[in-house]
Amino acid sequence: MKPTGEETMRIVAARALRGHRTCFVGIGAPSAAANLARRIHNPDLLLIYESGTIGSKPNVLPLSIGDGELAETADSVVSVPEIFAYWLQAGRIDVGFLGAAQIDRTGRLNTTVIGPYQRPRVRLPGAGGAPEIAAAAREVVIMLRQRPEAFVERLDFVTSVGRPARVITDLGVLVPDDGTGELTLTQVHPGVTVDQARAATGWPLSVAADVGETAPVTEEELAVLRALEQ
Amino acid sequence: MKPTGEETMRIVAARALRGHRTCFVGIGAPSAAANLARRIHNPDLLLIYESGTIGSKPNVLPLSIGDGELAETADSVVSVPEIFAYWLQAGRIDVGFLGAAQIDRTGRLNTTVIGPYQRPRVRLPGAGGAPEIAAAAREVVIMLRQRPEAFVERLDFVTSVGRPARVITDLGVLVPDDGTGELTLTQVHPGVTVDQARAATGWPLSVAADVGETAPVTEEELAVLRALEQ
Amino acid sequence: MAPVFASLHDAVAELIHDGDTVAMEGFTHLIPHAAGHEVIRQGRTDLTLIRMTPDIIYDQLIGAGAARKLVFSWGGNPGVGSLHRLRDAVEHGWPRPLELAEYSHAMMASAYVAGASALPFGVLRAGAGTSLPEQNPALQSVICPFTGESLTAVKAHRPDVTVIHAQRADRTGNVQLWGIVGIQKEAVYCAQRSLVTVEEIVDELAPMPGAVVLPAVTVTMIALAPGGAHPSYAQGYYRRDNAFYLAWDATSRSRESFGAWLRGVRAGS
Amino acid sequence: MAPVFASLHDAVAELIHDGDTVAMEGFTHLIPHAAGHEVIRQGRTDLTLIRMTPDIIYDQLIGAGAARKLVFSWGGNPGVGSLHRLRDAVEHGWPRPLELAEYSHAMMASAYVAGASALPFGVLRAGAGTSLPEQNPALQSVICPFTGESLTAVKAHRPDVTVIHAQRADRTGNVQLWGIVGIQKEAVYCAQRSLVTVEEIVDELAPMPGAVVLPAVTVTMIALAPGGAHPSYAQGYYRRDNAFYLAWDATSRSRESFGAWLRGVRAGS
Repeated sequence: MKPTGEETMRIVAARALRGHRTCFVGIGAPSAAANLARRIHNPDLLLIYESGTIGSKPNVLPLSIGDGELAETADSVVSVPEIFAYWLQAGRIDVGFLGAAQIDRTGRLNTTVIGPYQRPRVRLPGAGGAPEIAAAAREVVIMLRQRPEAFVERLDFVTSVGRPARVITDLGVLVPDDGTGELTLTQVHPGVTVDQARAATGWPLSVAADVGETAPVTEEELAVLRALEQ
Repeated sequence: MKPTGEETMRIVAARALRGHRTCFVGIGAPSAAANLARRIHNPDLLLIYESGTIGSKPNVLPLSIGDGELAETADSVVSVPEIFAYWLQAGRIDVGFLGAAQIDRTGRLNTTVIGPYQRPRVRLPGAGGAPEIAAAAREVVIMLRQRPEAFVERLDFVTSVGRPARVITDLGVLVPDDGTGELTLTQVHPGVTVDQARAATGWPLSVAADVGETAPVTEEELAVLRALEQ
Repeated sequence: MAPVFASLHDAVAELIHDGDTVAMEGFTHLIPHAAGHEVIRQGRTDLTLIRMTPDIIYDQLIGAGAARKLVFSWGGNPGVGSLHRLRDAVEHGWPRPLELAEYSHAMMASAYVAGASALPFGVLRAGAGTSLPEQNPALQSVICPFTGESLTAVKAHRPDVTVIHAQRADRTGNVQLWGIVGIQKEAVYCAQRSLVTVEEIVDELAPMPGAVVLPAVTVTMIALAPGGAHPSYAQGYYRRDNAFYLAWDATSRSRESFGAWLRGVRAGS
Repeated sequence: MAPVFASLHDAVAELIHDGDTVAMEGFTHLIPHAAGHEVIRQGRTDLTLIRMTPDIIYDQLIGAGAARKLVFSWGGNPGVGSLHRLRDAVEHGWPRPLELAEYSHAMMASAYVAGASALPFGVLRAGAGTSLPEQNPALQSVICPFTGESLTAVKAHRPDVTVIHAQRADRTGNVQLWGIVGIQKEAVYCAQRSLVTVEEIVDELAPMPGAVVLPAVTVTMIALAPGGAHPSYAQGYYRRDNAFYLAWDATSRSRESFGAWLRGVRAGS
């Protein structure tokens, strides 16, 4: 079995949950990564969904963040105001995942529109919980496929702002520079070259002096991820 | 059976709950009046206690506003923040009762101190929910015994502010004047004279042109009240 | 007083008028789809629709031309992709232009809480530095009088009507819902009027763990609508129809296939 | 991480230090009396005590000289009368002067909610025109940026420690309480550290109607203290000891009779 770039992205994101207590989970890639982490790296990880379920233990990945199984397997189910005020804003979230249509070199994200706001070429879903996750999670981990149309010089709309801990793509990992805060390639996945990452970035990509290579995806990681995502 | 002045006060307060849906209940005289009203005048009256119980139906008067029977007989029990924000402040309370150690001629109340705040002669319990009841209940009904030391020219501390619907005492009923807002004696209880009410008031009491007499306390009212208060 | 029990038809006719601001809430769970269909059938128009996650329910109303404005925080088909009718309205003005008032989830929650508390605004710490306040005048800033910190102030939601779906009501009009309870309580409490559709009406509400009870005095009308949350779910009654959500992607993608769906709903009883 | 289970003695020794700001909550129900007694026994002093209704629990701590300051909204013996030790401290400075920070109930609730939300202040519509803001600098005003209305801003509570009593905890540290749940959740969530005393520790928390669950990550320490709410009550375990409240009036009325009570507590284990 060989992982796709997107599978590697989720698996690397799951590894980033080692040693953390709480994770704020959105649907899609974040949910896959968080549930993978709970199965392999961090069985005590508390999954908190924005629908208000705390400590959900789903057996398969839910299609939506409000599926019945999330409530039925939770330690506690609270209202939406409570999850945002007493959990996210209160700083109880160790790791929050975000995805986006566009990212800029400081890690700001756009999930709102492509094109001008009043007359967009593509109307995207919008903010959801991203602004508050970006503002309040202790670590923000961004997952998105690395393409020049996504890694852009200038966002069409700033949906969320906040220094991410890391950006995990299908090609590698970017981390903000300690000084400038600019996203810097520090790691590539097995078989990926730095030049590929440069070519997939819409700005002149900053690259660390010593770019590491992602530890290979294990058989177990891939098998568990695929079982979750069936 | 002949009612005491204080019993008449509670019974007249209970009558004031006719036709209302919701009553915010504190302990003591208000609780007696509200539960009396629910038994005789208004069986559908929804009693809301500041401890968070909505629709409590106690069989005997609780000693405190948080007794177990209030929760066990309630339609719903909510948190303290919810009862104050979503019920009281939201304007869902038709009638709120207040008592006090001192009242002035505009209906402002003092339940905080007698004497200077920093060096009080008597330290009273303080505000409780009075400021928000006075501000947010659609009708505020004040109950207190009429004495010159209680009906004062000048409060030692302004604990709550708000135009009451009426002030019910052991001697009669005072209502704010439509124009000036000054509390005006409009009604005396059977056997009480206007002069008695004047003598029990620490300011020159304004008296309505036609002072009515309270309808006599019925046997049923008195029997039910005494049964509640044993 | 106590809520009025009525048919779904009569309740919608009574409570929802052209031009009203209407919130239909339910966070994935208990989405009041039957009520949404009834609004379409009765041809309501010029509505301002409030909802955190517009979801299929508003995609349908928007495609039917019922909405003038959308107030929301995340407009996708959860786990599937775009809301094509929403996109068509925003990108191409079809069937009519759609004004947007756009928030984050926490901002929407705060606006509902403020409305339910009869406060003119809510306060939260998110949104600074984003483009959201530039596009939405309901987002301002407020300075903490103690720390000097600047926070986001969000204007309270006060819809004319809120519609929710709940598991059940008793005959005096107390409403009970459980499972993921989302923002429904606040949505009902902040509204001038409310309509609750329910799976069943029972003599007595047996207490349920995790249940929220909306006391009768907080509800304006109740309509029996078994299955009324479909294709979303009602915990304890039926599961989410994930196939419908997946199929909606194709149904809603073209104006033609959506039109066929719409004719079916309009023909329905 | 997960809460630490310890004896009440060890938990109080670990979490509550001289000079701390401590909230002990429980609105009539589930008042953490055993923990209060343990604080007296360990001789803590210079505490700032926060509590909506100081009640007998703080009358005891104040009479014992543990408190430097009281933050509260209603200081009586519910249904009985005065808190004599509180009055003696305020009126005569015995056994030491007591600074007061005085709120209304809604202001206290708002301050706890703001703290639990990590906001610097809460907003409410009460208190204008009263003498409260003159005496309490934690009450300021804030202007609504939408309507221009002036509202009361109350500074958030952020105690060093909150102590509550709950019916039970499971072995991983999730805490469950039901009945009148008051302000306990917010009091725990706004604190830097928390101690929960419980009637029992169980393998699994059976879901209960109306129950609030505090997930393990929100709690610092848990101590088993059966009967720990007496003379208040623990729904499902024991009833309120109204006779004790009535008798406290006499016990607390004189310094001498209170002193005898205090010697008994200090001698207790």
